[in-house]
Amino acid sequence: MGHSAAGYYFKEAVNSLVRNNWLSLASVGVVTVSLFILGCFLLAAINTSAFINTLESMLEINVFLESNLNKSEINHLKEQLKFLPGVSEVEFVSREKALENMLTSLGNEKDITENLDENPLPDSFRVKTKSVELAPQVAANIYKFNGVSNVIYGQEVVERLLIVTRWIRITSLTSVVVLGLAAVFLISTTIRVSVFSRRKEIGIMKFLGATNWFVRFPFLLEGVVLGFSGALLASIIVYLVYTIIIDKIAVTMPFLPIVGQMDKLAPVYLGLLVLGLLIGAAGSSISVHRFLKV
Amino acid sequence: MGHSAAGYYFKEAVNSLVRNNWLSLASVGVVTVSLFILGCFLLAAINTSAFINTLESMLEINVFLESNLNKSEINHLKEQLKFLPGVSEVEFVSREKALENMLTSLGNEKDITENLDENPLPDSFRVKTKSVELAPQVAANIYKFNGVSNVIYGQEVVERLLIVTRWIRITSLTSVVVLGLAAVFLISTTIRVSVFSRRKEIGIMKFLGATNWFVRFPFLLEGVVLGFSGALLASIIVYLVYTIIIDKIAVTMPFLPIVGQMDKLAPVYLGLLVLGLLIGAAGSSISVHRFLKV
Amino acid sequence: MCVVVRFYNVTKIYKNNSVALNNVTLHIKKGEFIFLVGPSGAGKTTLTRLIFREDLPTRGQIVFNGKNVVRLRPGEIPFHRRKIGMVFQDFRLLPQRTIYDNVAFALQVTGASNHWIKKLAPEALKVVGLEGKAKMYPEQLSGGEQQRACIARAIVNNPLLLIADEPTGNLDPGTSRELMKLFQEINGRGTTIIMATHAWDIVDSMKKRVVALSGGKVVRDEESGVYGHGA
Amino acid sequence: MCVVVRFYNVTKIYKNNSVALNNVTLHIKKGEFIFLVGPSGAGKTTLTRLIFREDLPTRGQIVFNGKNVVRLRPGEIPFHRRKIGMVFQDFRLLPQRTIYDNVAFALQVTGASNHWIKKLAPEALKVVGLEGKAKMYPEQLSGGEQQRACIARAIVNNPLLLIADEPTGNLDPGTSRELMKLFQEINGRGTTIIMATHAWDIVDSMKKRVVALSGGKVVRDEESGVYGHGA
Ligand SMILES: Nc1ncnc2c1ncn2[C@@H]1O[C@H](COP(=O)(O)OP(=O)(O)OP(=O)(O)O)[C@@H](O)[C@H]1O
Ligand SMILES: Nc1ncnc2c1ncn2[C@@H]1O[C@H](COP(=O)(O)OP(=O)(O)OP(=O)(O)O)[C@@H](O)[C@H]1O
Ligand SMILES: [Mg+2]
Ligand SMILES: [Mg+2]
Repeated sequence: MGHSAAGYYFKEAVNSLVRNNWLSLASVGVVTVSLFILGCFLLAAINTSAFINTLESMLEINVFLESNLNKSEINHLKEQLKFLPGVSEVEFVSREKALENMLTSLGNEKDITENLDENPLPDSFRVKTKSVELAPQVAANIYKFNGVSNVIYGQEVVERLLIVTRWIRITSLTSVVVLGLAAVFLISTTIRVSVFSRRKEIGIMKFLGATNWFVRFPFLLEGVVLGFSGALLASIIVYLVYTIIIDKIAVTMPFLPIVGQMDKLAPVYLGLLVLGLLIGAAGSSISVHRFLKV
Repeated sequence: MGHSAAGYYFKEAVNSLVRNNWLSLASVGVVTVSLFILGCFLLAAINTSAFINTLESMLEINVFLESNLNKSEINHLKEQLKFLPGVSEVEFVSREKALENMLTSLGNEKDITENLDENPLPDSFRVKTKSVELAPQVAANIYKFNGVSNVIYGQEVVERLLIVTRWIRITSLTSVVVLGLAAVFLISTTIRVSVFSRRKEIGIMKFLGATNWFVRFPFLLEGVVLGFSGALLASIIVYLVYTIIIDKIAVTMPFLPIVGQMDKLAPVYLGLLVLGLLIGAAGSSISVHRFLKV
Repeated sequence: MCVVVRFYNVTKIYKNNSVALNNVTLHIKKGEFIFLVGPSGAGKTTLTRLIFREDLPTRGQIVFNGKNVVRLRPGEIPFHRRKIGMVFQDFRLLPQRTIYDNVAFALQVTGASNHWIKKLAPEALKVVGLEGKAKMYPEQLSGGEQQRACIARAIVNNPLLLIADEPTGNLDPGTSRELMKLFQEINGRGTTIIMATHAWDIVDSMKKRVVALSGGKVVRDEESGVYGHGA
Repeated sequence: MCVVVRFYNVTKIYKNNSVALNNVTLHIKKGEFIFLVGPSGAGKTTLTRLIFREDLPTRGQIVFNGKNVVRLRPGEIPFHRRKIGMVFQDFRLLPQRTIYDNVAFALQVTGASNHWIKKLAPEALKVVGLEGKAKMYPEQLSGGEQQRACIARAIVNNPLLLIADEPTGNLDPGTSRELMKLFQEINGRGTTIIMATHAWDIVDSMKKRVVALSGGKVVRDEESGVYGHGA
């Protein structure tokens, strides 16, 4: 395409945006709204995933030891546990410490130890696994070790947690996909309707001897501009809303794990921009296609 | 309006839907997609709310008693607790039962009682409050009673839970409102663009001496039909998806509280239908308005 | 009441400052048949648009059938227009309706009964010779056929005033002659007719009142006049 | 190559079974000036639409400038159309562009340079007397002015064949006469011209080849013919 043609395409696209300002605004609005919702959902999904990871990482296996072990036997056991596949962390909890913890949890203001002649609790290890799915297998392996009297890992809780988190993951992934498709549908429909309302114009161009590409290109550019503007707006709004929310959460719920690093969020914003641009381009050039056959 | 006019309006609306089948389909599609997302979100919000209620109802205050109380003193205390404002449930847990529970939680396969000469645990009450917000006040009140050695209600957990649930409620309400507005915007934009593409037709009608109402009414009916069809489709899809999901959840996660009663869900479906109908009617008749001034 | 249309010092200046009508004063009596002639861009269509209240004059007053057109309230405009049958230069047929429906629609908007519509619409189509094309859509008609459909629509509800803008522009001489016979017949029944035209042969042969516009001014107004070839 | 357009037994039947052209065979030589006459609905516009490849014939072959129009690949159609200047009966101006842009657009699609466009477009507008209205939009023009804009667009890129469908339908006799002078001039420079018209006075005075259609058939084809009032 020559210099004059490139200039023509660009001028056409801009003129058309200005001429059809109402339609253009409507299209940009639809892109913005659709991608804003999609963006919010993506961020929610990312944070849910992070939250689930934290939840899962908090899960631990309690390994109670027989009462007749000596220090070196205990240390040996600790080494064994550490090298067990799937284990990420091993912490020793002495029976004294265990009693202290229990008393704390019962309220340490009055001294229950008064009634206590002897510490009834055993020594134990707290073992964390690399992922929550590994807990049952790891627990079973640990149970076979000598010196281990009992292994508790809240089987029921883990199972429930596994099911719930899998559901949450599936649901949020499905939602993102459904919302993504909805955004594509909404945006391309608006652009198609807007092209539809200019079908006569396209016909006249063809009668003047314009090639399909000559007709299509300004529409394509226009779609790109519309899609990109909408996506940019959506990204900015999502960014602002998210910043406000994580600031608030950091104050009121410091215990929640919020994804704030830009390297994890950049793909979201980039994705929105690329999606808007692609749908805009594809939506308009495909729509034009219908009316080119004259 | 006479018989002939009513017939005309209806025939016009139907004819126009058929004539502009592509636009009609697009509009119905947009209504369906928008309201489907809104519907899913409403149901999610309702279930989240139910889940939070369940979570909160699980929270209890542990009231530990001094070891020197006799039966009648304990019963008296129980009565006192029951009549305390905000308390919904009081359960007595004897020290023997408490020990049993503890041993169970430590794993009852090996007998720790072997090492245990005396039960170190006190008698206690488990108190539930009518709402989680009342827990701190109730706990403080109980602490003043005679015979109470300690009161524990997981202050930190309650506070966090309160903050988190308030956030979840705010977020889901905001989301529903934002999605509702987005649906209104998307639907009315599509209908406006579709009316826009028929602005010439409206002009010609006015030139033939049609009153504004005569022009507007078929468009209004058309909008109602479009909005209602889309909303109906959305409701049906939401209903089917929801039924499938709660069936699955009932199997895999029977512990989750799922809202399945029709009396709580009917307002959602009804709301979607009314919303679709209203936006359709308003969207099209407002859009027509712009082009009536000829 | 003898005068149907009065123009008092009417001036129309469009937004871009082009003066389409310049201080036009004109009286049209009931039952008259008037040819509006003048070169392209003289203001003929503008004059008809002002009577029809498609647009408002920049200055001056227009009275139609005893009512001031300039001061019509929005709600009165439709009823004003129903008294005028209009043949538009650019036809303005509804593209998504058949020819029959286009003609019937002009009756529907007035609230005519279905019975009445089923009687009058086919009659009007027959008068312009389109009875065979009733079920076709405007884009399926030739230029002349569209023009005739537009004429059928304008006469179907027996208007007080018939305004025809270039009604023979797409018609062959034979059809034109028949159309003029039809117009004379309608005129004979008391309908006032204003016809903007470039067909000098028709104007010359009919010997009716001729109002000649040029540059937005009335330059000639004669009873049984001629087109005037110099113009 | 002497013949620009050939029709071999061309029949066009529209979807609703109306026969617009019935077994038409016709040869048009380079440099000819042909009047296409016949009553409304005779098939004149249809014939031009087939040459322009706006539609395909139901049967028969059409050859333009040595190429079979019926067998053009989709990609060849634009280049075919660029060789033909078309004055449409319904104008088909782009409503959202000024008159100047409408004319310039016909050059832009051919990839003409800006320099060339700035030279040719104003010239074409001047030829039809619209230099003063270049910046106006189609809806701001009178019917005759729109028609002239359409003519300017058709002649601006100096086509091999100029097809004008009813080009004087909205023009006053004076402007018509000037337009015909212009057409003769263009014809004199070697451009073949096909003009569908109802203007019997023009046809009769020009003494060019006349092809008369009726009911889709060629009923008369004479060198220096007349309109033929009986038709
Ligand atoms: N909407 C408009 N905006 C601006 N100028 C206009 C508009 N409509 C008409 N004009 C201008 O007003 C003048 C008169 O136009 P009008 O259509 O009344 O002419 P006319 O006598 O009907 O001509 P024709 O015989 O060509 O139809 C013309 O110069 C035209 O360019
Ligand atoms: N798209 C179409 N679909 C169906 N029928 C059509 C279509 N276009 C034209 N016709 C019919 O074909 C016949 C010829 O039409 P055409 O437009 O060629 O006539 P014409 O000679 O140009 O008439 P005019 O002088 O009125 O413009 C007419 O009877 C018309 O109704
Ligand atoms: Mg005019
Ligand atoms: Mg024709």
